[in-house]
Amino acid sequence: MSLVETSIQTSETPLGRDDLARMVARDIAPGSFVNLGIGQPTLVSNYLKPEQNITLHTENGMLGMGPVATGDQIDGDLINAGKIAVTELPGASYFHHADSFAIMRGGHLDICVLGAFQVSATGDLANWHTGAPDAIPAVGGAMDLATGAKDVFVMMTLLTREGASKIVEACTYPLTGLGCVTRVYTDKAVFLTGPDGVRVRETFGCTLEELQALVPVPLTAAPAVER
Amino acid sequence: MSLVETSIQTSETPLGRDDLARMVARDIAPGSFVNLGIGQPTLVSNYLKPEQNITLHTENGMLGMGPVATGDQIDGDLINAGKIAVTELPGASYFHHADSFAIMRGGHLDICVLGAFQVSATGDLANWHTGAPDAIPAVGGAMDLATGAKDVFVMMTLLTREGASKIVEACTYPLTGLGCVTRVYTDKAVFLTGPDGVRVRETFGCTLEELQALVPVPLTAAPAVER
Amino acid sequence: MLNFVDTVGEAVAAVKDGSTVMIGGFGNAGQPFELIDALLESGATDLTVVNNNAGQGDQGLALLIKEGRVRKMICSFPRQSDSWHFDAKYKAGQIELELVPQGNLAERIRAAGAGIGGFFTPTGYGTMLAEGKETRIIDGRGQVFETPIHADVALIKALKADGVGNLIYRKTARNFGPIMAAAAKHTVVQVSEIVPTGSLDPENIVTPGIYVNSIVRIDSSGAAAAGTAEQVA
Amino acid sequence: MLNFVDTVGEAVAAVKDGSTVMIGGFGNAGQPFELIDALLESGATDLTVVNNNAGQGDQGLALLIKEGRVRKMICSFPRQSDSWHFDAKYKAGQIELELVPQGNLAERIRAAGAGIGGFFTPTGYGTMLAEGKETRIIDGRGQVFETPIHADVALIKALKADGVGNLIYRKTARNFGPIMAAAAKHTVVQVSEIVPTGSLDPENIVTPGIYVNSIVRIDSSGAAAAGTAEQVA
Repeated sequence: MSLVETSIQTSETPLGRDDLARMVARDIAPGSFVNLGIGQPTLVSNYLKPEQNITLHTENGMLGMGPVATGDQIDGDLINAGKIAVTELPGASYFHHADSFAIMRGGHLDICVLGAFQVSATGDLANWHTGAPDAIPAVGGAMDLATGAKDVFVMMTLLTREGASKIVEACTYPLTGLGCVTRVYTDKAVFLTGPDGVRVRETFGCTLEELQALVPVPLTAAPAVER
Repeated sequence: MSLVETSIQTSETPLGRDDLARMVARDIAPGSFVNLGIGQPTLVSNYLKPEQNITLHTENGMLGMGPVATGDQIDGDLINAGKIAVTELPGASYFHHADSFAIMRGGHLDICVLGAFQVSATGDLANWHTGAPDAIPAVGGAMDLATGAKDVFVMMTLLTREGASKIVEACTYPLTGLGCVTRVYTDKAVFLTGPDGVRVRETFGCTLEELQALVPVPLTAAPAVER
Repeated sequence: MLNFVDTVGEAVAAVKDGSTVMIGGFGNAGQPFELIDALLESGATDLTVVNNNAGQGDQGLALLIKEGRVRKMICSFPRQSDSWHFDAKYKAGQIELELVPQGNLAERIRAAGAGIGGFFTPTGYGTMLAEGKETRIIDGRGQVFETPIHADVALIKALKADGVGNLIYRKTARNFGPIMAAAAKHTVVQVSEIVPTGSLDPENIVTPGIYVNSIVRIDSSGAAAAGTAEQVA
Repeated sequence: MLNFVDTVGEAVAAVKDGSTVMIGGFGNAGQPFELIDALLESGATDLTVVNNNAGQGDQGLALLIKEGRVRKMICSFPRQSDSWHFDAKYKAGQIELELVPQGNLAERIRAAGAGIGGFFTPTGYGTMLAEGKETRIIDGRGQVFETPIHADVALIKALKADGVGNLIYRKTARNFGPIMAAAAKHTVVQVSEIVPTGSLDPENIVTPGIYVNSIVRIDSSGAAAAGTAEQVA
């Protein structure tokens, strides 16, 4: 197997969560409608710039969500999907749950950013259930977001605490959606996933060869145009 | 065949359109939500009394429709399903077409009143298409009303111009809905239709025997409790 | 037929043993806390409850579950840091769980109100939540057949009602209220204010009064506030 | 991406030969007359048009049909006292008609916007409009399988837009506008007024800007009014 280009290392060290969030924010096209999942993806909102003109959707019934509320801004009737008090920006709108999920399921969101346990080489996503027999399953809106958004970005560490790759040939955890992930942002690299296999856009603190040693699926350098 | 009770003639003469509309209006239970079809059923609104507290629905997106607009009241943005300018009563609401038909199709209207070409002994309705091969078909909301309302009342003359009964064993015109009609108001009698066959609530200007001679399905007098 | 009632007890009297009850709210926003408390008080049991979650902490729905009144939960996210009463009942095998992706939950409730017999959706296709369900490929996408969720009674919270039962909501507290109101045979609403008919703009009504059966006003202290409806209706 | 355009010609440029075009309105209420006139002017042909009716008199959609631009109509009520252009084309076999019960039309348009692959409805069961369609009995009722209606472009009319494309409508002119906006890949709206972002109450937005692509203001004389969007957006 030839990895071809190895000049795609763009950082001397792995990226921290905030650096990764900043990168995701930078990569979102101006004017996009975006849903940020609970947890690490929420950090992205800290790095969106006003001139990007991004509109945030929250599945509990709002477009035009603003930053987390503080002090007197806190209003129990204005929360995000993580049940955190948030604020409303000019141009916001409210709607009921079926209308809100119609926005997601009808393919109207440009991007959703989600956390994950595993992503497969063909973009299958596992992010809702460990599959442990005694675990209480809870899915929320994960399957709707994974299935409905035009692009699904995943943010996660590349390796589990035990050192196993979360990019896998086939997910062993219960699936959230099939072939839905288009891009995976990790501390060690950005991966583009899809029917053509896994391409690496850039690496952080490792070469493509070193990355390949960690990931059990064939990697290729993405063509320059996709970087 | 025994017709049993013949003492159900309540008028010496057949009823005119306005008398019939007055009777339908009187029969609508207080507090009902009602849709009045285009044509003869629209007359019913002239005889609804304020104390009945009836709310009228129009399928083009409104509850709380008031009387036909006159003079300065006429507003091109406020029309009924017959495209006639109407008015708005206190407590009215507007909604889009899918929400409006959800009211009808979800079984939330108590009564709709429709015209008909034919009604079968089991309550099948034919009211949208003559079936003539060169006719341009047009259905509008007829099938949704027939299928969705809790009770479907039909208003029509009993006989065609050629003297044929419009209450039939089985409809020969294309159907609007199966087994949906619960009551038929005609100039000569009020019929209750359903799985038990056709029962006659009252007759106008004829006896039950005379009515039976006109109608090709077995008639029985409705039990007093249903009159 | 619409009724304005004076107490939350009267409001929830429509819930019987064995009823399916939809309860509005997402997190605390839009949760009809006072109606849930009245339901607990009423003693109704063997309930199927439809809610996005399965109760939190030691209040409301969590207490209904703790007291063994809930036979089955239909929800999207039962597991929360403080959902200990549900967790205990579930692990003990004393409560049934139908886990539904949140968008399917919303769309299935909407389908019930709109008279839809069932629908195909890509959500959940190829996952364990579609196991045993009918599937088909439509326009190249795998889709799952989902059925409407009807209820006997819905308990929801709105901001204001007028004299004919039209409702408006507040911010993200709207969430499941409008679709549950349409999906239930009998809809009970707690509101902060009852205003005269005609004072809400017809353009801005979110739930038309046709979907509402009982209204009770809860004042800001949480107590049912009697005697207002007649004056304004 | 949202654009405020100065002319109705720019607004309808998204319609290409062969496009499926949804046109809002029920009777004259909510009909985007100026956009339809611009579509006629554009010369786009071989269109599939989705509208409740099939044109009236000698204006708008009726003229599009008369000029042979419409290959197929999807509508519920083509036959009207003054639908002579449709009538003539239909009797000459020069236009295809898909006749859809009005509630199915609305629900199929809504399904397209909401990502539903198809649904079962009792409407039309046992009638000639269900011939050839899949049916099944659900909860004892015969039901018919209906599929979503997608469109390339929607042309609709609203009362006001703000700078991010949020729309409000007026009275029964709302009708098909909100569901068509969601069902089309590209939604074009003519409005009477463009107002500053933030001046519409978020509780009262009927169509969120996510569904809107092009907005043109038509002043009360019917002419496109240029140069307002930048000042307020």
